[in-house]
Amino acid sequence: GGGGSSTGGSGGGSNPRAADGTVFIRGCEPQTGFVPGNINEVCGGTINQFVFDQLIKYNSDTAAPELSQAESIESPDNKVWTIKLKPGLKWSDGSPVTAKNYVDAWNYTAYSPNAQNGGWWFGGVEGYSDVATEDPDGPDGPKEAPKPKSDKMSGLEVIDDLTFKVTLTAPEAVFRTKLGYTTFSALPDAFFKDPKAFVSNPVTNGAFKFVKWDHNSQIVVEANPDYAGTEKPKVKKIVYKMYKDDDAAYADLVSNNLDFTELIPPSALAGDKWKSDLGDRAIEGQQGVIQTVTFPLYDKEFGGNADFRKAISMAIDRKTITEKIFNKGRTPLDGWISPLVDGYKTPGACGELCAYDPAKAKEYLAKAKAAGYTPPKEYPIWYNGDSAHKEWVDATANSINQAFGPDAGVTFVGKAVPTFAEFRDIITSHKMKGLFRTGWQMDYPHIENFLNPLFKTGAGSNDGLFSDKELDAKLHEADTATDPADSIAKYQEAEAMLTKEMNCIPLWSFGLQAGTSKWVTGVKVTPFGVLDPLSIAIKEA
Amino acid sequence: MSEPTAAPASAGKPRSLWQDTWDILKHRKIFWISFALLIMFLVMAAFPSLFTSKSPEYATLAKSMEPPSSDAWFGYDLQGRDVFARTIYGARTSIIVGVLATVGTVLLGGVVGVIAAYRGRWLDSLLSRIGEIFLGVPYVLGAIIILGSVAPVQSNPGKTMIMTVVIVVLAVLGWPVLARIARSAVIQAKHQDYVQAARALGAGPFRIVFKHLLPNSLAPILVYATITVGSYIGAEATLSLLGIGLRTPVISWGIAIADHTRYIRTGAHAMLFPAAFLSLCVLTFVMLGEAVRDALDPKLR
Amino acid sequence: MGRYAIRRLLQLIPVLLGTTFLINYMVWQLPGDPFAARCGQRPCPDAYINAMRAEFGLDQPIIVQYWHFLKNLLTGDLGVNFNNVSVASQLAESWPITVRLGLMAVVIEAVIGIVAGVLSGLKRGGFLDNVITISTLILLSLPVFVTGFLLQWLLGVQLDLIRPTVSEGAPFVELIVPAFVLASLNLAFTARLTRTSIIENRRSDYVRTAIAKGLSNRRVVGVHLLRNSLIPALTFIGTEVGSLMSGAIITEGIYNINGIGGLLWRAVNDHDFTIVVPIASLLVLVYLLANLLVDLLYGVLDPRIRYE
Amino acid sequence: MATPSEVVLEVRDLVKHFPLTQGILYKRQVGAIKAVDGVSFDLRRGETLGVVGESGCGKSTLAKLLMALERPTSGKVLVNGKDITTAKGAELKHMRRNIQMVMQDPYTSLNPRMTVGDIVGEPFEIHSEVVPKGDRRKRVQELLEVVGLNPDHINRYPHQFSGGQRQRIGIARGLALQPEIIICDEPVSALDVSIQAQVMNLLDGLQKEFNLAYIFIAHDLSVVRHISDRVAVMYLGKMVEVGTDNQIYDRPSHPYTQALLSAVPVPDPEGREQRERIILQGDPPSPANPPSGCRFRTRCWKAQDICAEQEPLLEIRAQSGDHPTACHFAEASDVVHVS
Amino acid sequence: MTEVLPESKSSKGTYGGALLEVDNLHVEFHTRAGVAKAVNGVTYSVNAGETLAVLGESGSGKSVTAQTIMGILDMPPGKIASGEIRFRGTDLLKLPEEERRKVRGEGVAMIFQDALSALNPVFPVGWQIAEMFRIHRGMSRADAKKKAIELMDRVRIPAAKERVSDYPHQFSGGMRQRIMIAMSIALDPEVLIADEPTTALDVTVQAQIMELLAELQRESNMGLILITHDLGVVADVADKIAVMYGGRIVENAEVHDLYRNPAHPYAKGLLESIPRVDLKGQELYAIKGMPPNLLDMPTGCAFHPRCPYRQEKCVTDVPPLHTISGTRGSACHFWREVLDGDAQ
Ligand SMILES: Nc1ncnc2c1ncn2[C@@H]1O[C@H](COP(=O)(O)OP(=O)(O)OP(=O)(O)O)[C@@H](O)[C@H]1O
Ligand SMILES: Nc1ncnc2c1ncn2[C@@H]1O[C@H](COP(=O)(O)OP(=O)(O)OP(=O)(O)O)[C@@H](O)[C@H]1O
Ligand SMILES: [Mg+2]
Ligand SMILES: [Mg+2]
Repeated sequence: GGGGSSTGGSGGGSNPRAADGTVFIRGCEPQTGFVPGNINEVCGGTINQFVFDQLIKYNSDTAAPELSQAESIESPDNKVWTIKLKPGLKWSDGSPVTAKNYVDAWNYTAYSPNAQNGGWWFGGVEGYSDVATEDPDGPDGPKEAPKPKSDKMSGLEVIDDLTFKVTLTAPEAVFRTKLGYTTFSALPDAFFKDPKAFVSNPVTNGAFKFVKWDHNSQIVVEANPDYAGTEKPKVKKIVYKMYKDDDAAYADLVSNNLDFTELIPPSALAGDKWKSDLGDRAIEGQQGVIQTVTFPLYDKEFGGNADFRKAISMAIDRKTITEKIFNKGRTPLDGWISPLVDGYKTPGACGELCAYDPAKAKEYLAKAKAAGYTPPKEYPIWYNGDSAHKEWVDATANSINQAFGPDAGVTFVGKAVPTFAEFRDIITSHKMKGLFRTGWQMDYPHIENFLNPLFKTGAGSNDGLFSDKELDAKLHEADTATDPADSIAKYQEAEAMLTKEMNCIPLWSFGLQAGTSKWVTGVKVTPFGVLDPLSIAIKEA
Repeated sequence: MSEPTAAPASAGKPRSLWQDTWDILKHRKIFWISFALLIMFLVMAAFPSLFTSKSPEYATLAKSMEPPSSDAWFGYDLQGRDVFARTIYGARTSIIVGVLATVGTVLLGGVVGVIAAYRGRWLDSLLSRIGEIFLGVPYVLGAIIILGSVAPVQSNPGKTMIMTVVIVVLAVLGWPVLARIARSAVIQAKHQDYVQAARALGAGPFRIVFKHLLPNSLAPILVYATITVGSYIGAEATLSLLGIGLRTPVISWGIAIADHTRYIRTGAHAMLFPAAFLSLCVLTFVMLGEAVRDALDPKLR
Repeated sequence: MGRYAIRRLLQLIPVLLGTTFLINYMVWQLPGDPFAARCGQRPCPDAYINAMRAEFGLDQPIIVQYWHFLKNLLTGDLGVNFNNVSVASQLAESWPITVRLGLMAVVIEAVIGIVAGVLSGLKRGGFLDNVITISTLILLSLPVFVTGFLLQWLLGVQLDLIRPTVSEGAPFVELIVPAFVLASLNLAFTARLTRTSIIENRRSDYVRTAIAKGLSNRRVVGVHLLRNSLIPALTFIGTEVGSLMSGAIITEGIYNINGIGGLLWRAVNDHDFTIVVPIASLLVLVYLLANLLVDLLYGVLDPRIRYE
Repeated sequence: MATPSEVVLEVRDLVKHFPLTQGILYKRQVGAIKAVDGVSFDLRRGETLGVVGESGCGKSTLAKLLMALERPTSGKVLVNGKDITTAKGAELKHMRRNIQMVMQDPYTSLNPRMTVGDIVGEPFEIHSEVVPKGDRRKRVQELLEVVGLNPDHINRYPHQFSGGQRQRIGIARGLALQPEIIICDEPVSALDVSIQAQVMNLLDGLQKEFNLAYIFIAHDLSVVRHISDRVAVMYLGKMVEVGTDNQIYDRPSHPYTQALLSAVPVPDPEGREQRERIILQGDPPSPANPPSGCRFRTRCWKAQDICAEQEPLLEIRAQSGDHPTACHFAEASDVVHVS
Repeated sequence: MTEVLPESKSSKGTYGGALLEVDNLHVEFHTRAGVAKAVNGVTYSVNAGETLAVLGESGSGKSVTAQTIMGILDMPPGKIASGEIRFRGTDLLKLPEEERRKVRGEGVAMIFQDALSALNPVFPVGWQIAEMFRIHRGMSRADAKKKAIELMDRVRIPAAKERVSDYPHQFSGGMRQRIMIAMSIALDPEVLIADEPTTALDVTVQAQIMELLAELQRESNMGLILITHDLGVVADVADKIAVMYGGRIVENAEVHDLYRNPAHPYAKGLLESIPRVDLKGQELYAIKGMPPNLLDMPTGCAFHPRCPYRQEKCVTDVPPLHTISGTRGSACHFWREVLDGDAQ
């Protein structure tokens, strides 16, 4: 390509990116830095995927798990897993990637005094309870958690340099699929020498290696020349440029100052403007994220009864909302599972309860009232005001109000909690008074990930305190089933059981709208909605 | 020695500053134009249903962002609600917030400014420094903190509560500027001989402040206050945008603007009409303030 | 004047202590646990929350926390934020940008506002006066995000005259449009205040003297009238400096400027008080200094105002 | 006329120093502007005391002290035997019914945003016991008539009146409470001769009618002579010469008085070339730092060493004849006849 | 000035006719209440080296006439309805603004009553004086400052060198007025208009200022228009007197003639109002009534409502300015009676 020196600007045929092989993609400031076991949010997760490889990875088209650093992952009973690494993998400091790196990393993450927020992922590994202790009266209480008995999980065992064995407390069909999640990364020996320094200057083993991090501004990574993967990076450098505002990023994308964003703002989605703005630079797809609203079952007044909850579900015109508010950027859901994952089926488990039917909705409402439930006059739908939920929440509330008609005796209103922090605080302290926005971004593409964390009694993200013994039993069956297909079938049965209480209303699954500048080509987006860093290439001028 | 020198003034009933101001205002075109507009806005705020029969809440999502038509003069907004109806109904909140917050600012700032100027010395320093504390706290931070602690969302505050808190926030964070203006105007007036003359007559502080100082320092306060009404209506929109100001179910111009700015490329009408009303309203207040200020100027009599 | 400046500087100390304590206190009153939300839809492990709380001293009473804050401040150590990034380094990065942006906004506000105010004051009631009044009022009533967004699309994307966002390091030219957006709100105030004082002073005796001296109209207005009419506008601008620095949240967002406003906004949203408090204190300090500067400037502009 | 010997106002050693302060945290006093520096005199019922002196010599400050608008540094002001400087609250308010003031500047001493009716009626509102509410308006109109203003103009604003008329409004306000003493601080210096004559006639007439005592401050000596029974000459915060009008004008004995009198232009062009005139050199010294000894010595053509060393007291001296004067070298001489 | 009046520079001070002539000037103010006729046909002139005193009641149009000469009248509301102002024979009112500007300061200069408000409070006095040289003469800052110091010396400001950088408020009233004078004589104007230069000052300072003006006039032979209502000052310095009433000149006279025997009842009344020692204890003579309302001028002679000589004719006919002798004139139908002193 020609060596144009101007960044940005749309003039000229020479490709300014060609000169130094650098591309600019939209990013945001990670909260916790680069330690994989401590990452639990998108900003850090995305960039971490560029620099760390896991045992497996997910195909960017089909989301199917494929081996990455692992040469094989085998288990006879889904309980004891033997994992073999590919030979010749290297850290960016030159040291080899070993089985010990994995075992040390997992132990470190799980050990509760290390306070890694991904520690619970190892809850199924034998000996987890020895390394992680709970605070008896919660973080607000005066008592402190006792010191764990050990700092090593008994279920992890290094066999040789490239092999280690994982023993679970119970069979887990999805264990293999989970291993692509960031928390299951290895950590180099360098990390243990100085964990603090690693946070902002990691030694990595992925396709790209870390260069620098200018806080709140950008993170720069460059292609790892020693990368052992089959597919090699096609660009020399990626600048992960942080934007505070989606519209700003989009404006930069349109004027070719930015090469990739996976967030097209509503302003551009409206009227399909983005397609005319971007032309063939627009990318559409799906991602494993669903939007739901959940009832606070712990609250008598707002929890309502099953008929009331079903009435609401049937009063939501998902189709019009996805068309008008999201410009078809979302797809109506008729189940609780993302269409992208193993175990998804059509028609969904929700069936007619997720179909818009004002007449039926009214009927159910009447039934609910007849059964003795009087909804409050004003019924809020809560969301966090610091990101773009207002539009759809308002539309949802309007839809329900109109379906129920003016004399339903209850009015639905969208209400914002200013910040996500506050929002989560109210949710986790179980003080929600009204429906609240919930959503699930899959950690790995499997039906299990949409059920266990959300609906099991006492599960971490069971925000509405939903509890159904039968469902728990069914899920347990599915978890421990050794045959993957059988397991999936059981999960599907479990999903169908959700229609009984309708504690959580599925709304829609996320489409993917991304765009590129005119300087790059070949861009693929993973099912997690982030750039596949290996796919991006600079156009020949 | 009794020939009249200027235009004859009847010696009938006693007149006051305010009556005379009114007499002058009566003859000014600009006053009547802005007054008519103000009345229109006030009627709109009080009886929105006179202007439109449509409901501002009723949403037909299918009509989302439809442009103006004979059916809906201002078109439909994102939620498929009638923009005209929402603009009309929005007047109430916007004007109440703008005006009450300004009134609060003027009262709070005026009282502090007058006291600081009148008493002077350490009290002046103290009040001025306190004002600086309030001005120094970043606006948005202050807003979040006050909104968050006075009307926490968990308490599920109602319409009136939210409005009250927004008004309080604007006034509490805005008064020091007015206090400064009032202070310097009063200090200027304070050194005039007529204040000394009143003291020589035995007038108490109350009388001096209300009869002598305030009427003579009103002009700059008025100018600032009328512009402030406008900037508060705008500020309300900004708070809404940040998610900490007014919110549904309240209907206001600010919310309408905040909600639809991003859609300006596909449906400018949803934002432009409320924005136009907002600008017109601001203009009305400023023109009115200007007219009153002119009329209060005794030299023009 | 020097003495006065010193006295005012000394007065800064209690004000600053008061403000920082107030901010400290209020910030901790905000609902929402800063660490509860750091694990997305999932609740964070208790161990994590406990460790973080202990690390940042959130388990101690406010007074103690404030004391620590002060102690660290005096030793020049601002610590790290909840993301474990040095607060000082973040401030060091954003602060110059914010100052540049804020100062440019002040300059734009002052220059355009004063010129507009002078013109409309001189042509009171005329066409130009009305045009200026109406246009500044429209700018005033349009919220910043509208102006910012419109200009970004119009100039940045549609006409391709500017970069839609400000690039790394925030060079001067790229900040012009954002600074204008930031200044646009206050233009109306500055213009109207200037207009009023121009109208007042235009009839004054010294202006007559200047004309009688045989000076050109331009010199009469530009030298003699202007300097006497600046004080009200200056006072206003002085009080607004603080809000220009911190109120840039939206403008910074729109133009993706890595400044204090955005830092503050994010910190507030994350309830990351380790950084909110120092930023707020810094802003207060700047505001107070700006005020002091304006007060001292009075003395320069108008020698009748003397501070001993 | 009542007995002329009845003293209504006694001033004793009145001193007013405006402090000059300095300091950062604690202000300490580094000096003082000696605006009034030891003034004593008596005023009898029905009498007019003229006070003359250069601009800035402390005339207005003296007036304000008498009105208790400023707190004196030391000294006493007895109004009918009671000290007004220490009076407070209701007592002060009550005392003010007996002593009133007409301000120097008719343009700034009337609130531009009050009607004449309000301005003249204000004393009645403050001292509500004087006139019942219903009669106030009538009373105000009577007052306007007394000072020669059209009572129909009660609803006008000050700026609608000429300077002379404004001054009358001020006088009407001063008269409202029927005080015994009126202090006139340069009531005519802003007016032109024809109006000045009207105002002076008015003051004269009122004095005769109500037996008022005036303190009449001015720097126009012919005006003072016309109206005063006694005249006091001030220089830099001190009285330098006191006497009846004839004593001062015909036999001035203090050099400053002589210079002042000689500077008065005579409205008669005949023989103007021959007129002898003492033109004082330089400006008056700063009251913050007055010269030692005699304060006038820096501009005095008679000054000798003793003037710098010893402060001349205000006393009757051999050469000065019949009235007190504060000059070591006092010498009566007829400088010029002020018409 | 050089373009318009090429001969003027060389012939400075030797101009034959009257240096400055105001001819039948009419000025009105358009206010909300109506049209105020502030100046109704004023005619006066001044020659080199001559002092013309303009006397008259407050509001009679003295200052407005002076402002019109200087071109500093507020327009609007002011409006020059008709008349000419000739400087060295050229009508200033017809000159383009740029030429007019050059006459200000160099040809005609002015001193205002209140020096504190007339001096710009925010610039040092030296700077304000030096500005004259910098703008009109194109001098450098340093040279102009030197000239300013010289001028301040000339008007006898003590320690001029140290005080050039002081601000107006740091000077006493008399010194300010002297600075004002220094500024106005900076370019050696041919005519100096002094609008009540000493009204705000006390007698001792007034004497100093009048002395100074007389001296300057002697040195540079300039024409002086002195506006005042201090009859003492007029008697001291004036050569000619113009008495104004209601926007008109009602009497023109040599100074001695006027004081000896005024020919207009207003001028007479004015002189009689002066307090006199021999009349102490008696009521002063005061002209009855009030100044005329400019919005609603009395018909005929403007002074008739207050005039002791009033007759029918005065109510109906405007008296012309009768020539009494030479330069003397009176705008009274009954000037003879006034001169004889018998009122009817
Ligand atoms: N509030 C004050 N603070 C400080 N100095 C003051 C104050 N008031 C008056 N002075 C000073 O006291 C001195 C006397 O002032 P005063 O007003 O009494 O003079 P005056 O004789 O009335 O002069 P004029 O004839 O100009 O009215 C002046 O030097 C003045 O500057
Ligand atoms: N801007 C104006 N608008 C309306 N009327 C004005 C204006 N300026 C002056 N006048 C009127 O013109 C008349 C003449 O005023 P002018 O100032 O010439 O009086 P003067 O003779 O100088 O009086 P003085 O002795 O008080 O200075 C006055 O009645 C005044 O009210
Ligand atoms: Mg005085
Ligand atoms: Mg005048």
